[in-house]
Amino acid sequence: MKWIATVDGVERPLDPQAVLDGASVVEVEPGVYSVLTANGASIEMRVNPAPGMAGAWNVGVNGRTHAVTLRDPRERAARGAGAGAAGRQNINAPMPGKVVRVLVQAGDAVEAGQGLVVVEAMKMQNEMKSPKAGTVAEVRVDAGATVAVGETLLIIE
Amino acid sequence: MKWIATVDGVERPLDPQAVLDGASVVEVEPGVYSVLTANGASIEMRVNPAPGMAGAWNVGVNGRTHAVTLRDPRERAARGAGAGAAGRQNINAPMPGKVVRVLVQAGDAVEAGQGLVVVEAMKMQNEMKSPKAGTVAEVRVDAGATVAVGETLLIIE
Amino acid sequence: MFRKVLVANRGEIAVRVIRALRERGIPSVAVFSDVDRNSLHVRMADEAVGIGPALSSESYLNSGKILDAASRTGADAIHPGYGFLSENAEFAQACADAGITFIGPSASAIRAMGSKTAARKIAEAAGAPVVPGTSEALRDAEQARQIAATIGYPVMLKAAAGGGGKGMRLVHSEAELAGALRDASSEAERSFKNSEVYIEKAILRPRHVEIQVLGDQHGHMIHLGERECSVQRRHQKVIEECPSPLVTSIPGMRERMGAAAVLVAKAAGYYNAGTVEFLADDSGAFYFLEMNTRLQVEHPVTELVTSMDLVHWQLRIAAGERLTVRQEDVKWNGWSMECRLYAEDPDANFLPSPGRIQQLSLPSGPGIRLDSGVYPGWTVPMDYDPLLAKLATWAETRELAIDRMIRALAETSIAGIKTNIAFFDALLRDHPFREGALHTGFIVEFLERANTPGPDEDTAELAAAVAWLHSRSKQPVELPSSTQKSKWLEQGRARLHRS
Amino acid sequence: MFRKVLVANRGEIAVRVIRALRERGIPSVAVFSDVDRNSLHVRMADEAVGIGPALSSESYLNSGKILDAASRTGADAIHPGYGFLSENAEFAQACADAGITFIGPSASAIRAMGSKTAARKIAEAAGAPVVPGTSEALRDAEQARQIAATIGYPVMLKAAAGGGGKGMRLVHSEAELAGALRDASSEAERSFKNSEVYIEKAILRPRHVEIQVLGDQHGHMIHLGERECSVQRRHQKVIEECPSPLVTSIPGMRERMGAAAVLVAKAAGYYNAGTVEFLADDSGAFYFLEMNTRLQVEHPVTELVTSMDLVHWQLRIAAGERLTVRQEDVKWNGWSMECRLYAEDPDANFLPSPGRIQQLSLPSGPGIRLDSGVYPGWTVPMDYDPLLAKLATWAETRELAIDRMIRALAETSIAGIKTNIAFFDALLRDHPFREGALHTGFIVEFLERANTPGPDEDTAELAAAVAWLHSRSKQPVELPSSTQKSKWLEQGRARLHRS
Repeated sequence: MKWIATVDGVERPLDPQAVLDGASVVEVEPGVYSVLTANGASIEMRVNPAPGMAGAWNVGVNGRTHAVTLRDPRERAARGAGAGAAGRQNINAPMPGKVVRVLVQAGDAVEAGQGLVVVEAMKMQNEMKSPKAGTVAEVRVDAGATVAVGETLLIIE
Repeated sequence: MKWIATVDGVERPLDPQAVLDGASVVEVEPGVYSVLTANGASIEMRVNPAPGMAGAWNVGVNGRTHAVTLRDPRERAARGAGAGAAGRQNINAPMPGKVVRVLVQAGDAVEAGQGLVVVEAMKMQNEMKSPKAGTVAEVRVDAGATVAVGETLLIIE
Repeated sequence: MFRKVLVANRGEIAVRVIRALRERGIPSVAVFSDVDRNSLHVRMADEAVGIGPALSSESYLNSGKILDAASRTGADAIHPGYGFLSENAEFAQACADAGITFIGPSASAIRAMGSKTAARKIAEAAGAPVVPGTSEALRDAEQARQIAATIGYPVMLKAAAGGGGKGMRLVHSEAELAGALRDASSEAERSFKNSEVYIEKAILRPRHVEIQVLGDQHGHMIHLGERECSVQRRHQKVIEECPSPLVTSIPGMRERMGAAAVLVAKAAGYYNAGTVEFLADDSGAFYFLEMNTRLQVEHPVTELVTSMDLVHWQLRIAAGERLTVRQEDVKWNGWSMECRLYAEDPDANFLPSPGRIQQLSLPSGPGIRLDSGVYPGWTVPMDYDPLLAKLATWAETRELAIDRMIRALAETSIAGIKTNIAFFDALLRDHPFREGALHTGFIVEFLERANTPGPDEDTAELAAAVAWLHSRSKQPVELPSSTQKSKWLEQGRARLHRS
Repeated sequence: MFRKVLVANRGEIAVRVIRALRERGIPSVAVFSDVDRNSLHVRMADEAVGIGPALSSESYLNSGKILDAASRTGADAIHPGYGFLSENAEFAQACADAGITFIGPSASAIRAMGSKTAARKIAEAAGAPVVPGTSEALRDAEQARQIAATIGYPVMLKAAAGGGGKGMRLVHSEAELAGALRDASSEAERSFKNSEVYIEKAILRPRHVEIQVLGDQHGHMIHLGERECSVQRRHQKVIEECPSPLVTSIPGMRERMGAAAVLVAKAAGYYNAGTVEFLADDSGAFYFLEMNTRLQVEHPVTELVTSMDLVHWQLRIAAGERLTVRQEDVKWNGWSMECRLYAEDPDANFLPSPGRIQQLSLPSGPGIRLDSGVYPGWTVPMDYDPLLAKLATWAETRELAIDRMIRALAETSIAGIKTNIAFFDALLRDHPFREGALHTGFIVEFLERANTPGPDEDTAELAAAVAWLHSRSKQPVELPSSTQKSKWLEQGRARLHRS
């Protein structure tokens, strides 16, 4: 069967069975695959689910990690880039951490580049800035909250 | 509840909940327990099932391994030391390996200490000797067979 | 020697100290915050005491709780590791008052070197070269402007109580000065509860070279040569090496720097292990920067090259033993390099990446030293710094130490969180790095010139196919529609059934 | 240097060589038998070629298949490791004939040293001391009786083609002689397809001390000092160290042994790495035993003390480079000790224990070198020797190297199979061992005096309770009848739910 694979952002059609034909693939440790290709190369691949994304995998090869997504071409092609409503933009946590300061309130007008919220993890503070001028539509977190990576902190419109 | 525990051959009554009371026990890796005892000692215990024996565990502590069995005292106490029929004695494989030579046939008379069968693993041959004078009642393996640890090779009576 | 030693730290350095204690037959006591119950240092210690919430100020930085844990467990000495209470003079004094040996320098030596401005005065008085600038905290922006005009731009603003790059600002022109001073000062206040900032001439493209010193309580002090730690990101060291490519290229430089470092440390009445940091330029000129009055994160590279064990010596010196090594006995053999493996995402501006380690493979073999604080299945907490492990290599030459590191990194895999392993792999292959053309802005320039190409066609295809196979195997078995039975599928499936 | 190197071995030594190749940027080719598809050396190599069934004679010992794999993959050199084809002169010659570099000595040097009797003659001619006895294979029991009467009992019978203790018998009196000769001869025939046996005076309580030599193809040869390998079981080394406690206690002994070893090796036209084995007694007298014409299992202890990488040198020498190290450049620094971790059961007469490794924890930190061929989840096959990994420590002194080893062993856990880890722990605490009072019968005597006490009350009780907890957690949850909720149970269960 054909799939659409994206590897480090580059999309390609993929017939995994054809690619693996003639190869020997063994899961030697959980998620760790020893691959002997048809031409004799020994390659170790470490597959882990990408946090919080179904159908997305991080594949480690020779010390480097490649982001892989797999999509059945029969599925609807586009999943919608934003949250639907044009102009609304989610500000998501770039890392797991704790919200140390919320710098704006719902209804505030903000400029592009203005600080919105500060998230801290591992002694490092990261100030989320507004990607555009607009209005704060919604603030979803309070100072002191613990957030997961990708969690929406607030919405600008 | 009370149990009967055997540790390295020494039997003792055991109330595991009483022993663990006040301690903190966390399975930090599969089968690996970090124990903080009530008096503050940090002890790591590695529990693995003893191959081929239900209710028997190997527990590694500080680089040493202790053989532990647990028995509910309400169970029948003795499991019978032999295979039932008095005088019959099973000769079991002491290690996993391959049978390289069978030195006797069913019906042969054997002396105590006489070689019966040679098992090889890891380039080491181990000759199983008869524990007593008697007759070979049964030979269960042929040369070339692969045997598991504890598997009965032949029976002397 | 000691009856029992409490290790007032966590992570890899706590593990490092516990190992040394075990090797000397001394029982160890770990302390842990609520989120560290399952940490490796707790597993490895002989005893462990919970000391409260994740927040450092209520646990690892709380000297009362630490001292209480020591007295409850009967520990007669405390090793502070680095960070946390290691450079806290009050804590060292409180230990002394409680009759507990602080494994480090005296409280007065920590105090003398604790303020960068005071340390600068001591260094100047001892005759060590210092960067032109103030030894005193700046009163205000006007004073800063006057001094900057005298020493000339660019200038560097630095927190007097600082460390780790917090409260530092590089200022290129007068226009930026007032704002930078305000930022540095408030960052210093937040980080160190001390807003004092001083000013120095900025050395452009400086190299960070530091001297390890070691002295006993009987007045004998030696240096163990230099480490070069120029490869930094946001003023945090990332790669360290011993010896320094710069110092080895300039005759006599090690001896001059070593002598200066010993002078400064002696002037402060220092004993135990310490590090005197210098800025250096490519001509071999060097300037006293500050002294770290504790064991350094990067001490392994010095240990590998000098064959001396600094933590063992810390224990012996703290117990009052004489340092039996003379300066002329110290030999530097080969080359060592250390990479700090961090839980961070190099592809997203090095943001922290705490979380559960799903799979872990660690390197070994010849010339490898690993100081790790993690294990498979452990959840790296978000509450502390992102250092997971230090990977050091030793080899006869710098080139081989680098190639050995590349080999070791390829054996290393930490899945479930992001790490900087691939970043190191790229950096170690960088031509200027291999040439030893280092400076503290190295990484910024490297990131500009580095272009990590995507995977080649075959690798990309194979990675996707294996990800597909993996996704199949983790679901209720769903056979591919192909009627052909290929070898890989059988083997893969056989294996999965077995495990 | 080479285009590509095939490693004709498996297990930890194949991994060791692959690592060195990677460090030098040379692609590696692994070979594997059917039961080794999942082995670590296959995972780590750049390419891998299947060479047939588990039986060594049809795979790792089959020179035709190995050479075929080399030519198919375009390898221009073969590293044989130790064991298997490493001391097979015909294989070395076949490599040469095929235009492939054999990374080791010449076929003629292997041949010269391959027969113990021939080697003995070379050693005698070169002026090295040899044990009184024959250099020729014994014709019959009558000849053996005559010679034994001349040199005096006890005598040792040895297979001419032997190694690893196979075909050896110690004979205390004439009455035992004929039977022992028959046994030794048939064992030699089985093991080496050569029944020849010779006779020597037995040195009582001898120490096994060997000299590492290294020579290039241009006539330059040096020695890297000694290793003491007296701690043996069934003539297999178990613990090795560098330097030797004996040799360090006798002035000039290293120099005398080293000179003798170089003489012998040169007389055989030797180059590359090799080891000249001696028996020694406590007076410092030593006798040539045999030469191993390959890399030795225990080479890491020499590497750790001399800072030289023997495998890198093997590659460079095989490629025709000059050995640039002079004898006077060789320095011995500190002390190193190695434990061979075997899959065997010390509590059941050291029977082999192949099987699946269910859980694996390996040691790291300062002064630790681990050369391992295993990983968690791997099934150790029953077909090859039981060596899992070599654990070496380095420290400034022998005492600290031992204590560090004890520390490292405590960090090591290999679950699912039996290993000799606990045996080492007990041996390293043995007083005569710590005194360095070693001889080749050391382990037999140690096992007689060793009494490993059972666990103390508290440990036994706790171990049983934790086993109980584990047994509960692995079954469909079955709550204990107690109404009391204790802390450990909650935590244990919480953890189990999470993972």
